[in-house]
Amino acid sequence: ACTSNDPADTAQVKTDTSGNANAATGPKVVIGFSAPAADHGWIAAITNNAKAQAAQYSDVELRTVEAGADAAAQRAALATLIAQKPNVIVMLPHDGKELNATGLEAMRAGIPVVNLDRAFPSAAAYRLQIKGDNYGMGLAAGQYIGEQLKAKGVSNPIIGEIPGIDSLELTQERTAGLNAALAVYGFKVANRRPAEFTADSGQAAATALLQALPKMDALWNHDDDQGIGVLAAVKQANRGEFFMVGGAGSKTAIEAITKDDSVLKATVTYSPSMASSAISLARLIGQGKGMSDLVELQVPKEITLASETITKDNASKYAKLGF
Amino acid sequence: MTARTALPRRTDNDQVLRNLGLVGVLAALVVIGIVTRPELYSDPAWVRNNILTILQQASAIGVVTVGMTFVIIGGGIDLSVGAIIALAGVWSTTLATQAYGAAGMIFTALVVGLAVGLVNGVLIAYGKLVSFIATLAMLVSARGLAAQISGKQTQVSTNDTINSIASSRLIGIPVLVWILAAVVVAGWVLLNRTTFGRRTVAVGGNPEAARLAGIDVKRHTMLLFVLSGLCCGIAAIMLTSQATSAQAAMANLYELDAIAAAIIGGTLLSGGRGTIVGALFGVLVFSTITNLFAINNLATEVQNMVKGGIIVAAVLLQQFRYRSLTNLLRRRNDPDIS
Amino acid sequence: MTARTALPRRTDNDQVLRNLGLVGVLAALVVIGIVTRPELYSDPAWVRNNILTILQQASAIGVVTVGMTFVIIGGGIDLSVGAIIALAGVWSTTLATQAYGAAGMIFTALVVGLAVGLVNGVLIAYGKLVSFIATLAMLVSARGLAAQISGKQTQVSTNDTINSIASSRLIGIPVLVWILAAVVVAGWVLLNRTTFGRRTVAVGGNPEAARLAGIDVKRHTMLLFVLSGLCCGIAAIMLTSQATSAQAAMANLYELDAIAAAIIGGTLLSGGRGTIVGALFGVLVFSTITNLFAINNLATEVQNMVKGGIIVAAVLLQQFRYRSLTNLLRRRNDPDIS
Amino acid sequence: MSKLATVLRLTDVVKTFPGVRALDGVHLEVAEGEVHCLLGQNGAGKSTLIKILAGVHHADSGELLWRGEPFAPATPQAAMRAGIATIYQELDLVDHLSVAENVFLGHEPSRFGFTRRRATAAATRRILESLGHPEIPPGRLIKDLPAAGKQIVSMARALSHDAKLIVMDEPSAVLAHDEVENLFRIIRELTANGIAVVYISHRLAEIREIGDRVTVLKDGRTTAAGLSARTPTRELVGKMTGRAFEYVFPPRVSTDTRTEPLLTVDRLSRAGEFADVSLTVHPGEIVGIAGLVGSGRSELLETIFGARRPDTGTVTLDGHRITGVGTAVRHGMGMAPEERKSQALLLDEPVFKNMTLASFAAFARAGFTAARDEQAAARRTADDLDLRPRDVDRPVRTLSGGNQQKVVVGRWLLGHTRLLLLDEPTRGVDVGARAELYQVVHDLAADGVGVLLVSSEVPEVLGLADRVLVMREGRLIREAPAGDLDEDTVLDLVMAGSLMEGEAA
Ligand SMILES: Nc1ncnc2c1ncn2[C@@H]1O[C@H](COP(=O)(O)OP(=O)(O)OP(=O)(O)O)[C@@H](O)[C@H]1O
Ligand SMILES: Nc1ncnc2c1ncn2[C@@H]1O[C@H](COP(=O)(O)OP(=O)(O)OP(=O)(O)O)[C@@H](O)[C@H]1O
Ligand SMILES: [Mg+2]
Ligand SMILES: [Mg+2]
Repeated sequence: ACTSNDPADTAQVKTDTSGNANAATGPKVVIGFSAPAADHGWIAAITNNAKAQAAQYSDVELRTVEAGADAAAQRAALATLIAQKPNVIVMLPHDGKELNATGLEAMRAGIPVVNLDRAFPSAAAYRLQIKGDNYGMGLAAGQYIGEQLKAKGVSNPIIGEIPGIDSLELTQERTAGLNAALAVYGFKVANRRPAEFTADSGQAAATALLQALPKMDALWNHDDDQGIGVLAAVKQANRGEFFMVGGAGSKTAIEAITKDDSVLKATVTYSPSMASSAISLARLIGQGKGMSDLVELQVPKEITLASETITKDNASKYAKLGF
Repeated sequence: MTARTALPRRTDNDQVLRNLGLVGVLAALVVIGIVTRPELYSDPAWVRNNILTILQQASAIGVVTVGMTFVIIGGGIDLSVGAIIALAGVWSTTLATQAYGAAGMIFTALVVGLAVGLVNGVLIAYGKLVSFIATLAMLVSARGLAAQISGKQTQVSTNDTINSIASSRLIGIPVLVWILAAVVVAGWVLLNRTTFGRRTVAVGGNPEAARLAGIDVKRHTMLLFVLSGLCCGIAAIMLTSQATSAQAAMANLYELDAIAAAIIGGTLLSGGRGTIVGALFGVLVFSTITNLFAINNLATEVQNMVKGGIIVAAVLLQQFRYRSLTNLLRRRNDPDIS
Repeated sequence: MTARTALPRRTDNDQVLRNLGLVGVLAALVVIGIVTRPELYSDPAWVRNNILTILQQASAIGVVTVGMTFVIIGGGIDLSVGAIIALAGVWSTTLATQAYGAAGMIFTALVVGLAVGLVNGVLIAYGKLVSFIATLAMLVSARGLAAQISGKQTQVSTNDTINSIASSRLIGIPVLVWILAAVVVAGWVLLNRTTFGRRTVAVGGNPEAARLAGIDVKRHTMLLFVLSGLCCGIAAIMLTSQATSAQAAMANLYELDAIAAAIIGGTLLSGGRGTIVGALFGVLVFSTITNLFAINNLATEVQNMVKGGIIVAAVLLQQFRYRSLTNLLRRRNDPDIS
Repeated sequence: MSKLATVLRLTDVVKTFPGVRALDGVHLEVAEGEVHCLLGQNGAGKSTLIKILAGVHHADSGELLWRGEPFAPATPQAAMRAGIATIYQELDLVDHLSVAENVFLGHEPSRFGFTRRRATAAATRRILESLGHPEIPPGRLIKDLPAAGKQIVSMARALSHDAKLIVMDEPSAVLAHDEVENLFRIIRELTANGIAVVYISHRLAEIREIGDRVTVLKDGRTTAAGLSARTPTRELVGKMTGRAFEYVFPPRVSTDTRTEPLLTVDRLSRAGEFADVSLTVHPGEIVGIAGLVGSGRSELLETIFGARRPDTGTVTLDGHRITGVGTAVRHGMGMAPEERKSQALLLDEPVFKNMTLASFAAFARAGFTAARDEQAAARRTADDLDLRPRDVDRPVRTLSGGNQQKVVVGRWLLGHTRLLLLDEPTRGVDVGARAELYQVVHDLAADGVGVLLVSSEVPEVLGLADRVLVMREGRLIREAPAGDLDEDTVLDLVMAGSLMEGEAA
């Protein structure tokens, strides 16, 4: 089963490994794994989930290589990994385009590549693409904001946005999704102050935003980690006339939504659980098996996780999934 | 010849003029703000609040810049300030530390700052490492250690006292701004009115001359890095309070901001000259630019392009004012000579 | 007095010894590699390949460091190298440019590098801006412009000629390594065997003396930044080829790496002294450290902690060797004096 | 001589720096093949004048005629092209370039931009040989040369240009006696070839020996032009200072050397610099060290001061072992080092802060500095030393060379100095100020301060010191009361010395 569709039936982020033919121990699979150095909770969760999932299987050996600080470092690290000839490689690239060549190299060397989250432009560079939906995330946030404002009868709302690192493509996609969704309601973003996925930068960006918009109706903050700082800034500025939507679905955010004592009313997921799924599917690929709920004999080529909206009403369901 | 005693102290004049130049730059930024967003500036409450916000956002980096200014005047450079803040912040927000309450957290942050500064100082003064390299190495190591300690997670501060520092006010002025003011005043006194400050200028201006005048150059160099570390410890508390959390990537690139602010404020990168007030103005210029961009909702890439231009313009403007005004003043004060 | 002729040319020795120290550091890193991963090092093919990989990874930053070394020897600093690479890379991979083929892309990258270097140079030499501030402003602006041009997207290079540079070899050696070698040799000749190089040392070491000797210090300063820009243009092509793409955030923090490598290689941050060979060794030390971490699969945070320590150890080791060997040599060569 | 053509004529040249009128109507006429001396007190404007000739500064007004043509060099390059080469007062060489590269800096022999290193080295060797210094290796880095060697290189640089006029700003200041003779020989060769020389020195004896005519500057004005070099001293000094006084040493009250020595140096050695040096200085005694340039005196002084670590031997001040500069200063030792710019001054700081650099802590209360007290004390010292201008708030950078030297000496008059080490204290100091400095040293000695003095001017050592030590090749070879020695004996000792070796104390 795929975690993204039905997270409730799994223990936190591990897929169900029992009561399923695929769970039976098969031939040993060595999975090479590489993700960027984490200075962020989401990426840390990606690596942790991958490790936890691999530990579930007695027939999987996970070999993680640290990918360092940038694409060049990751290329170097993957070169050493390819030389070790694992059965499958799961990687979350710094940048899909910059690591496309490495993906091709691995595939040419006969190692199937599972690309996590950041797509390679060339289809020949991966066997499986499993990713979150950045555009869909923005869309979900926009829809929630639009619905809420419509319900409140606000006609000309002032909407703020706090993206993460603005030079990243994923940020661009999220923003595009938000704008598309808001356009449906005839709304648009009044001010946009990017942060850097860290709480202190979130605080700084939010402070600037709040200063620029003395009155606001809604705010979308792309990332729950930086959201800690955003919420702090809101409190420090003594503001509360608006509601806020988060992004990614961290534990703190889900708790805050449940408690309902801050402006944070919802968050749209971009779950690191995709790493767990990636390991499971990599194992299946390594063993030549398919996904048991699908008729096809092999694992499909692309899987995109849906972005869900967590609100006070369904928060309990997602509590376990927060990272 | 006796008329000369009446001459102003030239160097001080220069400094005042440079600072005047920066005040001019600040004024220009404000004027741009008024012109572009008149509706905001027409509300006195908003303006008052905006000034306080700018000051508040400048507070942590301002504290760091004071320490950095000392280090640069003393002939060094400290690339590790951001990393020290991250390490101090992370260390003081571990669950174990938070158990000791606000005092424990503050104590931890200050001690971590001091200790890292001490390591920097010892490596540079006694290990004879170039400060650029030693503090670059520290930057990498301290962020690594911070990541290790925090498990790469954002550590939330659950301590209300700490968290409330950033939202509290004293006589209508945010506590963070008071802290900045205190550090700036202390830094100014230390630099201009104490033997420590005098030594700093001597050590940075001509270390050999300082040594031959009996100053313990090594010890002093070490102390400068300790001072910078201490400022980082203070800034760590301030930032943690603002973000109600700390993480290994916090205070990213603060080193560049602090150095740039110090230099724009008139501190000589090669040491031996600099002013605390100038450094403060440098910080305020940056923080006002950010504010200006925010209220005008400039896109990041446009922001960046414009920011580079503003920095260059600010320095050029300042130089220009400085030169012509200096000449004016000199002429006016020296009529007896020609 | 006549006995003095026997004295060796002390500093050439100094440089050789410093470089020897760095070779020692490199050797130590290799030994650590052998000890920790004997199974890899027992395969000669792997070792050969690993050496080439290290060199290849060092190539782009190596080219940048050569330009940076000139700038620093000449008394400046260039914080904008990473941003120039990004701008040159992005500009040369726009669809419009790619339409002109490989030659068009290379031409564009070089011209962008030269042009940005020229702006830096003019601001610093004739606008009298401190190079730290001018190039910091350029860093911000050029990255902003790169983001604007690329629409913040990663631009894929569809040009096979460009893309194949990184994967081609010549006589068994990667083309990128050949480019690095060519730039290093050219840099060495330029610094040590031309009037340009000698004047660079003079301009950085004693600008007043250079001016009195009739050197056009401003023009020369400007040219140094143009040279650095040109190196960035070359590096942009190399990196684009390696990543088969370019984006506004590429070559992030290359300025720090290049400055650190130059300084570790014995270049004086205050100008007037430096060596190209040393800078190359500095780059190789960093790239070997990265390789060592990779083959040992160290966690990033541990990597960072260790890296800082290695940098410090490397410089200390180098100083130690340098001092004791220098003393030895002095004793041996100067017996006639006492 | 008078029928020789005038090559350079300056009329009414004015130059103002912010706050100072450095030149206020200067006239100067230099003829082909003559040695024209410029004389004037510290700060009179000599260096400023020659920098205008060299294209470094630009005159505010006035007329310059160079070989009959109006002349206003915009850059040093223009002046050099016109045939004017300059040896500057402050050694302006590049430390990390070789001797040859420094000599030809800016006009390197080259092919397509590539330096011709062999040709450069050969040309440099030729020039150095003509200067009588074939032993200086063209490939040696400047930083590895002693001060005197650097001066030779500066001269070589001036000679490397095909100059019609060579300006020398205090070239003899760092030269010892034999070197000065050598310099004069070169000057004579130059003038014999029709090259004009403008020569600046504070030593009247030199001017007598080498000069043809003298122009005297006072406060930026020409007070006498085209005087014969044989004009009586009294008259020259009068034109310079407006006062009349002689180059004299004040009479000495004899000191009681039977007291316990203040300073005891016991078998001090540093490899390659000096060996086995023992000496004492008593309270109130002035001990002079004579020796050739390069004999290791500066190193000895720095080692006594704790600034260099001795290989063997000890230094004791009043019973306290000196282990570093810190202890030395704490126990009342002070040193005026040889190279004021690099070793002593904070050029951008005001005079008073430079003067109190070693004593501001003593003025301070609880770590807080007392700037007013410092200024007052500095002003008193400025009076004692006749500092010009008398403004203690002015940055040291804007002071003339000689006045900067006074600031360095003044530093140690402020503290509680009990032993003063002076390394070439009168280098670049004018006649009048020199006499004042001598008086200051005597007054100090009278107050019980011990003085250890290094000077390359033998008369100064003999005239000022009570006891003289002669140093050669890093060893003390003779010690005697000053009264028992005369200039010729000392010069013999310093240079040959072989006959007297047995007498070494
Ligand atoms: N760059 C400068 N800025 C301001 N004042 C200056 C500058 N250079 C020289 N002066 C002043 O000009 C006057 C003349 O100085 P100059 O160096 O020409 O004297 P000098 O005759 O060479 O003295 P000395 O014998 O001590 O070398 C002095 O009062 C000096 O302080
Ligand atoms: N930077 C240097 N590098 C190498 N040798 C040096 C250096 N400076 C001085 N020496 C050597 O040290 C010895 C003493 O030199 P120094 O010129 O300081 O002597 P001095 O007696 O003080 O002469 P001066 O009259 O110049 O002060 C000489 O043998 C000289 O070659
Ligand atoms: Mg002079
Ligand atoms: Mg000497």
